[in-house]
Amino acid sequence: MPDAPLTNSPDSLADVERVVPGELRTEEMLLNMGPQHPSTHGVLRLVLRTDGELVLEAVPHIGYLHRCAEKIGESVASFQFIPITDRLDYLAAMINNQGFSLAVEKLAGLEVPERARYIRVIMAELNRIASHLVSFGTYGLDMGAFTPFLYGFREREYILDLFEAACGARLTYSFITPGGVTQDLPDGFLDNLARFLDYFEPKIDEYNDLLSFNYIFIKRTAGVGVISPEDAIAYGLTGPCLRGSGVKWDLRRCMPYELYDRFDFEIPVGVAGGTDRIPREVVAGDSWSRYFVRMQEMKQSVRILRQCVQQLPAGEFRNKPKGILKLPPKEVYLEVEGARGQLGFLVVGDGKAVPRRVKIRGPSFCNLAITKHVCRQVLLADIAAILGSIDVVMGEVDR
Amino acid sequence: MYEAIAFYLLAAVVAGSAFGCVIATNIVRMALCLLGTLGGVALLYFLMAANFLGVVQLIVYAGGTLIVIVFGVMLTSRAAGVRLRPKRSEALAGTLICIGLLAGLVTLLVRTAWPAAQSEAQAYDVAWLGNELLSTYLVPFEMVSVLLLAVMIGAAFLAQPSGKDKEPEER
Amino acid sequence: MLAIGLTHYLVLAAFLFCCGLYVMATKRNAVGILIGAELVLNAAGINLVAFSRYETGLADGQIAALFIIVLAAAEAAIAIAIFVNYYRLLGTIDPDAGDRLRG
Amino acid sequence: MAEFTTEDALRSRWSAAARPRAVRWFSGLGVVFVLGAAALGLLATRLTGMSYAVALAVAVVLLLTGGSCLGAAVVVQYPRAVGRLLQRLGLPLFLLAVAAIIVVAWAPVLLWPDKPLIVRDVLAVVGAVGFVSLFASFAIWWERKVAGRIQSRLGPMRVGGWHGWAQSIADGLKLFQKEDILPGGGDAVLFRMAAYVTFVPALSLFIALPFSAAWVGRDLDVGLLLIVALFGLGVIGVLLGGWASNNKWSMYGAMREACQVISYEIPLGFSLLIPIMVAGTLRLTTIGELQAGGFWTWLAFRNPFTLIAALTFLIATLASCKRAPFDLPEAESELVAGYMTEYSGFRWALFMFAEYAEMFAAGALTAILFFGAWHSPLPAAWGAAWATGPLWQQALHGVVFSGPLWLIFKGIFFVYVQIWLRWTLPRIRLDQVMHACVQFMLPVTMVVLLAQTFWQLLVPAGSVLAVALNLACTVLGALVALGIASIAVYGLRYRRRLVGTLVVDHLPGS
Amino acid sequence: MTPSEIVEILKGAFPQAVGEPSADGSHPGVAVAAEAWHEAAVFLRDDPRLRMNMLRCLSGLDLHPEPHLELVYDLISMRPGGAAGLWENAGEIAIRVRVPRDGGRVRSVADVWPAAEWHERETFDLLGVTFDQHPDLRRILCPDDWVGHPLRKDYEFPTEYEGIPAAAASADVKK
Repeated sequence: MPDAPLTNSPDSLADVERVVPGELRTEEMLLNMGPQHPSTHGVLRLVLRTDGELVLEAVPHIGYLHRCAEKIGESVASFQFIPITDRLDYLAAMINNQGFSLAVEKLAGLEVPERARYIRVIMAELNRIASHLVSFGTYGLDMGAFTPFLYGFREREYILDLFEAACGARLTYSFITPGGVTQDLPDGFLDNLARFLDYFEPKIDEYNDLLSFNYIFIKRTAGVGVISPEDAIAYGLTGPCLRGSGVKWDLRRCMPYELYDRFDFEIPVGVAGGTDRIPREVVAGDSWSRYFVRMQEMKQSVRILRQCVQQLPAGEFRNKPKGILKLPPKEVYLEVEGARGQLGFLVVGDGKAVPRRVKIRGPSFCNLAITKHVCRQVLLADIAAILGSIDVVMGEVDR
Repeated sequence: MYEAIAFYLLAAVVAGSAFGCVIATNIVRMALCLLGTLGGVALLYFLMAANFLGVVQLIVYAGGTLIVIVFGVMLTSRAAGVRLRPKRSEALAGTLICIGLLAGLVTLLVRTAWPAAQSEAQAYDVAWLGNELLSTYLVPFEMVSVLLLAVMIGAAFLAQPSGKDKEPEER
Repeated sequence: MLAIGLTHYLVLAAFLFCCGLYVMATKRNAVGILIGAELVLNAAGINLVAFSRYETGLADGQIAALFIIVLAAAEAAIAIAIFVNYYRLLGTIDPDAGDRLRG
Repeated sequence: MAEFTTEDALRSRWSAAARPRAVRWFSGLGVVFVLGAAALGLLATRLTGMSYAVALAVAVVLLLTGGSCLGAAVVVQYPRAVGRLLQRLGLPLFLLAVAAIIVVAWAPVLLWPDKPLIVRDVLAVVGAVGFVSLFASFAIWWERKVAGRIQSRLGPMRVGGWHGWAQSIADGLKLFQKEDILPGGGDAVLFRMAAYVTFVPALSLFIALPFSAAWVGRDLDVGLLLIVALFGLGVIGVLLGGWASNNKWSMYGAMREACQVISYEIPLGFSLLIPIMVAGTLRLTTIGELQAGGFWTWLAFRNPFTLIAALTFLIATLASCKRAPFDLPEAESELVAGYMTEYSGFRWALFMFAEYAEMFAAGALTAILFFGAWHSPLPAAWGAAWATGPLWQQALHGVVFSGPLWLIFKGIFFVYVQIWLRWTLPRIRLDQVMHACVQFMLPVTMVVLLAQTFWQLLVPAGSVLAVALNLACTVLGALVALGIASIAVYGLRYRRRLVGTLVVDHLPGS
Repeated sequence: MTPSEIVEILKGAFPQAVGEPSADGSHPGVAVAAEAWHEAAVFLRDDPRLRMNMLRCLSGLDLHPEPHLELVYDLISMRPGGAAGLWENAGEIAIRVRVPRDGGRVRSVADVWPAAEWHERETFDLLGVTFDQHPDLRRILCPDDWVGHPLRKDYEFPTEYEGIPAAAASADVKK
């Protein structure tokens, strides 16, 4: 470049240049990826130290979307905090609502009618599918395949239609509240849901054929960004990222909450390639495994939803607390299995309606922390592959 | 008439960009000027009915050599921003010598009465050129190919990273 | 003036040659010197083709020019490889900097 | 500064008093210009040489100016009617204009083949510019439509009425008005030049690209090499642009482009050698005429090696045109927009135009070298009588047997293949691109070259082996063509069903 | 393994540093002295009976009228061996570490659980606890030049940041 040298400043030259006697002197370059970059999925900034196309190190910088959710949680009543939870992982707002409601219910000892619990499971699983569809689409986009993105959004649109029918909102629902849900399912919802499931289930196989088993796609993602199970646990990875490493751990099974012990479903995990349609390039814990776990999870969610449709009992849809819901001076920590991992809420009450402290454990926050560890000595194009497979939502990282 | 117009246009382009090379202080701009010269010379070859040569000039020179040069500029990128202004004394001496040389050459060229043997351009055919290349000029042709092989090996040897470096090789 | 003949091309080539010579002599960048060499080679090419066009009418001039182009490409490849090594070694491509015998 | 309101915009149109005056002036000037053009044209038929060229050029300019004046008069007088008419007839008019420009540009080449070369060249340049700009606007719109179909959406639908046909014209107008941003700290001169350095070679290769044996700007004996040379020249512009942008992402894009295009020029060249060997010439028209005898004589179907060469050529052109899956230089998910990151407005449009021009040139070259050039699948000999008959028979011959329409059709088909691949495939990584070139493309093309050499030496033209393999390749090609055609027919027939079929009646009353 | 069993084992190893299990049944945990925390963390992770391999969450609480901040480390032990290859929960516990509000310091456990790195940065950023021997202790959510620790109960809202006025907002909050 004409005036500016390629490194950030002349002073930094000494730091980034390795002068090893007898070895080649390679020039390193600091590269800002984000906060406005197509494949950082929001306002994430990565500072890349590169040597040509090779990325030596990637340091994530976050906080661009910090909206003080926890501080707000200390200032408003628990019911008023529900809309704030919508905005954490905005692609799976139902599960956020559910997690916070469960925490408050546990704290306040609020009972929830069975029908409401079923409705919650329906919404959570639908939202999980919607979120994984976005993940599938944007991952295709990261790999340069534009078309899956629109297919993913097309299917998601139907789910959003269902949500709109149920609660009137398409993104920030505030539907699940402590004690139940805000309103009963509308007429015909279950029929529409069943139709959607019949339509959607074969589509997953279609998308696997289109993208998952595409030769180029496999070449791009298999064996890239491998995370060992030990690393995954040590870094606190949860959700599809953890399962992609081969750890069969899912809160819905391992520490069941809500009604998940009633349903029959599998926990897909990443396995080494070569068996049963899994391409032989695949290593457990690589980007492809993480991606494919999501594809398989959508099938399991469909399975759970079918069971919900069959079992849904009649009855009340909420147990409305009398007057203002006061939180006893106790402390509760509760995690639910969100679309991206375990979403935890630590709620401390002190006898008032306003909690004393709300701490949110965003799964994306923990998952993102591993990028520094994984994005070492990879190619520039692999950064997009790894980041996309970890699938972060910055709303949840920055809170 | 057309030939004259075309010649003067092209000569202006060639001479202008060659002069641009002389006065440019930025190495990338020099490369751009070289592109002008190379393209102009290729078109001059066309004008002299040496079509094949013109095309080879475009492919090998403009499309290959020049890109290698620009590549070299960028690989030595930190030096690219450095000003290339020559030392004053050097520049003065160079200018004087070059102007003197040019004046001498031009005088000589203009004064010499070249025997005008060919007024009309021969219709050079590619096939004819190929036949010549593989019959009359076979030995130089083969020597050039051996040279190219040597260059290929030599350049690969020079450019390869030293043995200890395990990083994937980059072009 | 309007009838283009051999002299026109030769004068142009002479100009090109002098420009190349100047660039080779004064630029403080090895790549710049390479560019100067390319100018000189081009001048030679014009001369050869012009003589073959206006004087001999044979293929010799064109073939020689062809060889010049090929040689220039080879030269550039080797030169750039050398420059890259030079730069890695010395951190500059100023030709005056390379005054040590053992790198 | 006062705010610019909608009312100001309305007032700035022709007021009631100004309108008749404007109409008078425009129509008067238009008539004068057109009459002048006619007079000059008549005069030109008696002239020869340079004066003929000048007279013709002035006449054309006068005609265009006069026509525009008359058009302006009509628009000022009847703006609403013209608007409504454009909405309805816009597309046919546009297509007619396309045809007219091409014919106007090329007709003299056909009608007066003996006129000075410079006239022919000027007209060829005009024709090339017209064709490239029209094709680029059409192709961008078409790519968006195809992408829309592939992605189960509609693509542009608004501008111009019928399926948003005028979308890229509108986009072009918008781009021309956009601010021309020069990156701070960049090399402004190089930054500006780079767009032209890319655009000019892409444009000028059309001068040597034959649309048929007669419709060619300059039928050079080295035409094929010239086109390949100009193909490779655009890289320099990209390199300079990336460097001058003072942006690391641009720089990455430029370096990637240089790596990729230079590497793929080698397999490209090797693939080119096959048709050159078969035809024994670099002259594109000769190569084209070689394939006049029906689709079984097309070069791709001559023997298995030419078929493989055709495929490697297609892949290599894909990489040269930096189309997916080789679109690394502008990979938006990695490099933002690669070397085009800092470009905006007109210069960006130039890069786009160059890209689409190269796409068409690549497609047309594929067609000329391997797939029958400007000939229909029928043997040209069947229509020999029509070729020399009256004008209507000649026109029919051009449509049914051979003519520029066929080449344009085939070129567009191969552009379609590129678009199709782009919206279907993910992107390859840089090291994989290089591996694919060095470890797959290069050996394959070399082996094919060797095999073709032995084939030509050892297998005589009419032998059983040659005929059998020719037949086999032809059948294979025909099957592939039939497959594509049946997919197209299926898609057309069920085009409504292909879009999402689930209807969720989600709101009361809907 | 129940929380009380875990507390027993921990108490056996660190009789001085480990306090009584909390009476509150909704979030079973035990207090550990700040000085002994790093050792206890290594023990919790490595002891074959416990193997608390995942740090799920680190929450900082401001016990405002009291001069303490409390750090709650939620640990879980995940082990393979359940039905159908499922991993199972082999015990979970919350460790509570108290540090003084002013100048509170505690040894970082980022070397024990790498997950702690960002959690500790967040706690440093929002509550102002300093973690010794942390690899990269910088603010993480707030800008680097932010003043104060927003999640403290006595946090004063700034009236402006980098010339952007926030006075109206802070006035509202004070009410």
